[in-house]
Amino acid sequence: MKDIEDILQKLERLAARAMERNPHSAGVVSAFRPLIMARARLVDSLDLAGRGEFTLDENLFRQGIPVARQNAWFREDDPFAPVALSLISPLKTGFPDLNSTWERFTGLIDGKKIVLPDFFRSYPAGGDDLLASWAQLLEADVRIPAFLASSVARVILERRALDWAGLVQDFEWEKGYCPLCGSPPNISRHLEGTGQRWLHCPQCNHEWRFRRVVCPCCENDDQKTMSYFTIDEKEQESAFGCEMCKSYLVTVLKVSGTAEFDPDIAALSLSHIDIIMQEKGYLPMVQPEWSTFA
Amino acid sequence: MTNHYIDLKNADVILIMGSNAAEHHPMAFKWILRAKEKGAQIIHVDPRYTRTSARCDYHVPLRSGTDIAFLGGMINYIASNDKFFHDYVVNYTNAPFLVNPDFQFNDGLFSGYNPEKRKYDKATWTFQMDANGVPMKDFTLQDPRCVFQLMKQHYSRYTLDKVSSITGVSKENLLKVYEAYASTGVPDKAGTECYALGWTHHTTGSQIIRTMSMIQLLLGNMGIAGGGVNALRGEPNVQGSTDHCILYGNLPGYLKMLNTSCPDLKTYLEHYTPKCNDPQSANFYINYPKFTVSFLKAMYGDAATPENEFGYNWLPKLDDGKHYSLMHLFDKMYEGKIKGLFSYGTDPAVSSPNSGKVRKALEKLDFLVSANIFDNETCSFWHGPGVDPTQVKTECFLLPAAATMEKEGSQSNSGRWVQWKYKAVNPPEDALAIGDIQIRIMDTIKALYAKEGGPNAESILNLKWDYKDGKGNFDALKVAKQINGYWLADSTYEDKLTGATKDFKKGELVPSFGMLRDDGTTSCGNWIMSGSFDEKGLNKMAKREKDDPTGLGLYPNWAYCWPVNRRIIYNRASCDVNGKPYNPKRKILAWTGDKWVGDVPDGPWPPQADKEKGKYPFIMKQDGVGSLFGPGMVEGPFPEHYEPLEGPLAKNPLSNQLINPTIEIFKSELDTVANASEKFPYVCTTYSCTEHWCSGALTRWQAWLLEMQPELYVEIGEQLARDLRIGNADWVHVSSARGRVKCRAMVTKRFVPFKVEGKTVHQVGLPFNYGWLYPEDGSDSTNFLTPTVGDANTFCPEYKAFMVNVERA
Amino acid sequence: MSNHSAEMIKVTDGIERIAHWILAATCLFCLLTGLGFMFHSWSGIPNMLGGYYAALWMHIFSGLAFAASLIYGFFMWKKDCAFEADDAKWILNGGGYLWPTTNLPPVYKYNAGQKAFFWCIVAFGALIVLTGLVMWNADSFAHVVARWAFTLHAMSAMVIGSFFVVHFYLGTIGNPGTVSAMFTGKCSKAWCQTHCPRWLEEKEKKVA
Amino acid sequence: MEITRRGFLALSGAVGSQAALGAFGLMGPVKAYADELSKANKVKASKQYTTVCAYCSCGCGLICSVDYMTGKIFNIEGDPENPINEGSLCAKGAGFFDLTEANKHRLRKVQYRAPYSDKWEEKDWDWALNRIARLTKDARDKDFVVTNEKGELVNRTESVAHLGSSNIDNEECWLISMSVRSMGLVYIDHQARV
Amino acid sequence: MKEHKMEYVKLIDTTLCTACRGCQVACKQWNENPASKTQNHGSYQNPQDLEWNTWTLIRFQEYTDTDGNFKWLFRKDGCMHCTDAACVRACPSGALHHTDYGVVAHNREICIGCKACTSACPFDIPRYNKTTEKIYKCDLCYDRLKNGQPAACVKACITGAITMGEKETMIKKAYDRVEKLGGKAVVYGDKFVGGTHVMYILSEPPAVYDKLPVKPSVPMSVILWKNLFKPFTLIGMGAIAGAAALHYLIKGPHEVHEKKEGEE
Repeated sequence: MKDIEDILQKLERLAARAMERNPHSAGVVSAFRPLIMARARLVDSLDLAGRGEFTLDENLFRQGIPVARQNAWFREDDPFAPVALSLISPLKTGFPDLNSTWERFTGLIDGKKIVLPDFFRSYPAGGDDLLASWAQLLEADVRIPAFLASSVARVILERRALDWAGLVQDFEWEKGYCPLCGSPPNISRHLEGTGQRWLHCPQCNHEWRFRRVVCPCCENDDQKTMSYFTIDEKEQESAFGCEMCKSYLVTVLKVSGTAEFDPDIAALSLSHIDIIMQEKGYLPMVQPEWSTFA
Repeated sequence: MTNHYIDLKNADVILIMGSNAAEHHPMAFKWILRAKEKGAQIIHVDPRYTRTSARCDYHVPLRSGTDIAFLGGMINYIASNDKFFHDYVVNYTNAPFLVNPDFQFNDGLFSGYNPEKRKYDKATWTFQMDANGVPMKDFTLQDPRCVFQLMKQHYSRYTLDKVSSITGVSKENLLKVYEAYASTGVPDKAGTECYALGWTHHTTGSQIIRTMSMIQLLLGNMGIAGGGVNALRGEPNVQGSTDHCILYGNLPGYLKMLNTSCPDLKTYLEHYTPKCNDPQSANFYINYPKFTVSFLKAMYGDAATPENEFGYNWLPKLDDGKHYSLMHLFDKMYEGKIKGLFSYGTDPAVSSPNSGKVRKALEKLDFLVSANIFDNETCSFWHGPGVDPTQVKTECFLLPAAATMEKEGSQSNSGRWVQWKYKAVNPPEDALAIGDIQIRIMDTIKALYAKEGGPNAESILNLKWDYKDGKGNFDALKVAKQINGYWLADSTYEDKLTGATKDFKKGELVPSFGMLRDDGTTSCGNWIMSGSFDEKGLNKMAKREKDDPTGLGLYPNWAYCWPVNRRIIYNRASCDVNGKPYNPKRKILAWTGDKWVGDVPDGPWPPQADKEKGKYPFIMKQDGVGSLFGPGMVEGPFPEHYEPLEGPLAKNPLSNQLINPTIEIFKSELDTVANASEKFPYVCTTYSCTEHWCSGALTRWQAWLLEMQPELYVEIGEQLARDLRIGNADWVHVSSARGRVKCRAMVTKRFVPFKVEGKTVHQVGLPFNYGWLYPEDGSDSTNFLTPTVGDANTFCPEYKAFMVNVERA
Repeated sequence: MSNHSAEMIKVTDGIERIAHWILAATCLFCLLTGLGFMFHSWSGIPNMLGGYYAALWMHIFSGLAFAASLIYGFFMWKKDCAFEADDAKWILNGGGYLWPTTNLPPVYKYNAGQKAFFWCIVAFGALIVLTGLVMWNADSFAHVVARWAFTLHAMSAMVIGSFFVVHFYLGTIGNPGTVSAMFTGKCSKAWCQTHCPRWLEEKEKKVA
Repeated sequence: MEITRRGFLALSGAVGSQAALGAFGLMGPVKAYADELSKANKVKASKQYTTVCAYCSCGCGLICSVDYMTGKIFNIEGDPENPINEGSLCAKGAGFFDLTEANKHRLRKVQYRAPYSDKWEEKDWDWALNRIARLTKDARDKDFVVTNEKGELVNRTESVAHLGSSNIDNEECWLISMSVRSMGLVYIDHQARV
Repeated sequence: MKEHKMEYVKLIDTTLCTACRGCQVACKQWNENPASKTQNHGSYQNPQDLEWNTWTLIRFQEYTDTDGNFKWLFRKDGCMHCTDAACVRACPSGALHHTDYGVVAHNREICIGCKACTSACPFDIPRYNKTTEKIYKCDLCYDRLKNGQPAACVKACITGAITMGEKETMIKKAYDRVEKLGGKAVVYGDKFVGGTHVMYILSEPPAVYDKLPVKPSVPMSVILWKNLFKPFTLIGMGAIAGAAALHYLIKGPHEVHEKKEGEE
């Protein structure tokens, strides 16, 4: 694994280039940058217990059951609170207007009013009522606690996914959702030269390969009912649209395997494609990160 | 190909002979390089050092037209040094069969030769039969009349010295190749051979390939992963067009064309359905009647009834012993007997032999209908060089055709993978797919015959011709299903082996050719393609799954591979008689006691050891085993080296038969031949180059490709160029007994002179990708030089060995 | 001051002055544009002239003019600048500029310094013109020739540049009264006595 | 075990509703940019279809991207799923775009050359088809051989021949192979033999 | 902390190249360089040499090595993108300049067509176009690299002879490959001009390959020009002007003095 310094520098460079190339989304990118850097630092430093205890049932996996479904998502002793707290400062720098909410959130956690493990025990099933109650405590829109919970989940699952990835390396996975945590993809990229299609999971930052002329959402393979949208003069920015299930997926074209690429930053800087596609009546396969602060 | 492209990576030794893979099949060469990276040895045997040789372990130059001598020497080496794979040869080939004592071979001729008719009477080429009609066998292979001993004796004449003197290859090089390749004669090693037009373009082309098949049988390389004999064919759908037999001698599915000796269906089926009394031989062609009747039902639909023998007599019949190949066609056209020609997607004015005669013949046509995506030398022959349009009476039609991405349909690569293609865009302006053109032409002709009638009009009127979609256009899917075949009546199919029965309703698709019937209750356009749909209509040709359970690159769920999705033919031979794979590391098939696991097996029967239900592996052969002794060939059961029609030698070093005794000699005044003459002292061969493709009719129009190979050139060895005082890039004339071509001289170290029978023989070579139409200043077709003569079995022209003279222009 | 000493002697005729000024102007122009090409910091010059491309063409044409005027000047001044025996003595004494000296040999028309300057300008001028022509269509010359042409061109520019400054100084404020030689063509008699006594005597002997 | 497709992470909140916390205005400029792109219809819709190369017989897979509006191919690349070429292409395959109608040399019109004429004339399909049918029928019927000299029924014509092609699809090959035989042609061949 | 600049290296493994020239076509296609009207000069190599519209070219060479076996060498010729590039040094207008990724890029607008680079380049790569009066050469598909795409020739190579990646990894890969190959195979490109960003794995010693310098270096003429004469032109003139001024102040102008009667 490249050391953390290299990663952070890479993210720095990519964010700068994204902002220079898509100035209109510079605001979004710079708002999320501290959070992204913090997440990367956390994932690198986090040491989760129970690393070796994952089992993988091969033919369950072959039928399309992701690793997370075959094991416990989280453990009681996962460091939810410390992770949440260490996310607060980047959120403050990124979203200063909500400082009061972030303060209140810290207070509530310290005061044990918000007990994070309750939420993650039944993950990913509903936790809506719990979130609603947190929202009242925070006096903020329910999407804020939802966003906080998903960021914490992202950090822990990304760390855990690094171990899971080793398990599934040599198995074929033909499904459109993440082999590790089952989440639909939020962005995909086509490798230059071979044209291979790689989907990215927003929940555990894992990338997996998927077939080209097939819809990841409903696995429809009728080539006539799939369309691709590209932006003139920006031949790398595009989106895949499926007419059967009316869902879309932002796609970055012609990226070389060895080039520097970060799916999260790309997703943020291409948010205008999300809007274009949603106005065309397509639905995102998964809730874009920025929508919480739209 | 018996195997396929990706399987090349599984080989331990790859002999590239008769092919220039790196230049003409770059993707195949990628897989060959993958084998090389895993430590495989790659050998290139070719008259010329090419870009393929540059990436092989070593290159062995040999004189064009002496491949059988080279391979005969290898058989001699294998047999005399006991390098063959005993268990495989004894059980899976007809080596132990005892041959009829009257069968003789002396001085280049087998028994039964009739010099006037230039044909053999094959009565003596038979096996000694025991009481119940099964060939007698000596499994110890010691009986002097057994096939193995006869073969050993036949090739004992191919000593190292004799072979070296014929081919011009040094003895060390011969031994080096023989040792390297014979090393694969062991269970855990696989050797494969890649050939292309370098082998087929000879008067003894078919026998060259048969010699290699014998070597693969001796070494146990047939039917295993990384083995087989692999033809790297030139055209995108040449495998498909051959399977559907746009060939005078066959009906779709390689069924024999009707001829006058079979006046009715019954005699035809008797004549062509092989019989074998050995219960263990599957002799799969026993189902020949089912395939033929199903084809006739597919062709004439309901009009074909048992009463009119399913329309048997509507079809044309060939005269016995008469041939109608491309060379015969132009011969007859030159005599003015052919009035009309349909020329779809082809450029015979450049690509067929003796272009001078072909172009004269074209002028005698009343009408020429050609359909292409680019104009070429055939469609515009009437304003070619030396042709006065005002004298040419031919009415010419140039119909614009659709390119491959402008039409839906399937295409078979030479690894028998039938891949479905989708239609991306409409063809430009008035252009139509060839299917649409053929449908419209036949509709108009059918209408004319409905109105005016004519001789044997029933054949045209009864032709089933409803292959159009709602909008009146050609529907590829409908035709594909018609090819796959339908149940024409509700019927139940009973699997003889397992006893399981399955019901099918009228109108459902036939899932496999095993279920076809000869009573008219099933239709099937081409039996080998039956199974490309399952009964519910799933198009297996369009499958795109990537799983490869064996890891050997079979990809069973990618597209459809005829027959019945079997990726490697004769794969039962990869296991021993009990069904245990010879090479566990490269396991494509294994018998688990009750069924085969791995690739689709050659038939469901248990392995050979099971005396009562087991079958021999080569299920398509009459005796169920590989043929070392091959009576099916026209010029003899054992391949014998004969000199090309036009060669440098006056006498065949091996016998008094100079040329192949059974080839047809064309006698028009333009078919002159000059064998071993001072006027044309140099051996010449033709080939293509990476930058162009076949006649160049597609690639010459592309600026970036033409920039890299702009003009016709002749590659001459340095020593010959010095003797003729020809400098590099000078203009030279290359002339043969038939014509002359002007081109650039490319003086190179890559052609070396050969020592043949004590004489120094020089060889030169030219590509054949150029024609007068474009680029204007480019020279004309190389085939002005080539003779009108072809292989005795297939009439594939001999482009690869003839004699020329080279002098400064 | 008696009019005797204020009398003005004609030292250069019209053609000589024209040749000199063409030579000087083109040399200066080439020098400046050359520096503009050579140093990015000086890119102001080419940009002022309408960009590098235009400046290059101007540089070439003025180079040709420089060559023409150089050849003309060479034939014109060749005779007077031929080195004489006591030129060496002149130089050894620093020409009277560097340290006070008395035993300066009398100078005919041009002193040793001026002669040296003349011959250097001719030599390096020829070199810079030749290498300039080579550089103009560099790709039709062998690479080593083309490569060294650029280097020698720069070297000659350095030498000519340096001499240019010396000539400029000594021709103006370094030797008061000299500059008029190139403007009006006349210098004071006293100037002639100092700078070109033998030439003056000869001239007066001829007149007399 | 159906994983809920939609809104897996959208733990709450409707999709795409921009209203709520517009206070931050982060997305303001993005929305403006998106509208500007759509208005200037800078967003090009296209379709992708898989096909197979038409040069040698390796059978490499291709993906054609077709502009939805103009209906023209604007890009052809290797098909990464095809196990033979795994997305890469040789020199001729890479230049496959030059076989589309972008190449001006492609034939576009039905052309006819009258006997003894020295130029092509443009015709329409109907005229050409009728003329071809007429010529074919006359040539076939004129020298049709019902029985040969030995009196055997042969039902063939040797005056019309067919050549071509191994550069067309299987279905087209079968159609040709069958239909020319129904007309009684025997001189049938193509490049597989050459 | 050293700002870790990403440097690419394009590694050309001549032992895998089959000279199918897919890279030559892909380069022309991507850069929209027109084809030139060529003739057959008795070799497969066409066009004959790099041209303003041919930035990469496969060189064919028939070679019999010392112990007599024949080899057909293919070498993909094109700009080597040196770290210490003679052309960048020689270029007066700064059109040729170093960029990130180690690419020597060319800004065609400010190129004045002075052709200094064509003779300065030790590999003889830049080519001059008479009509446009500009020079042309491979720029390693710099615009593609910025988008994270590999160069067009890298994408087109089917045998994997041309690969591109981060500098250190590619150099290590090159040396591993040479070790595996054994024989006279050698890595070419990291030992001179500060290391080039296009490197070769050669099966024969470099001296064998035509138009491939054995020890390329920035030519002495450019060094003299740019390190000696260029600075000294200014320094020289400045110093002399200073000396003149000093001379003027100290020694004063060389006054004309009245010639007294009889004074010599």
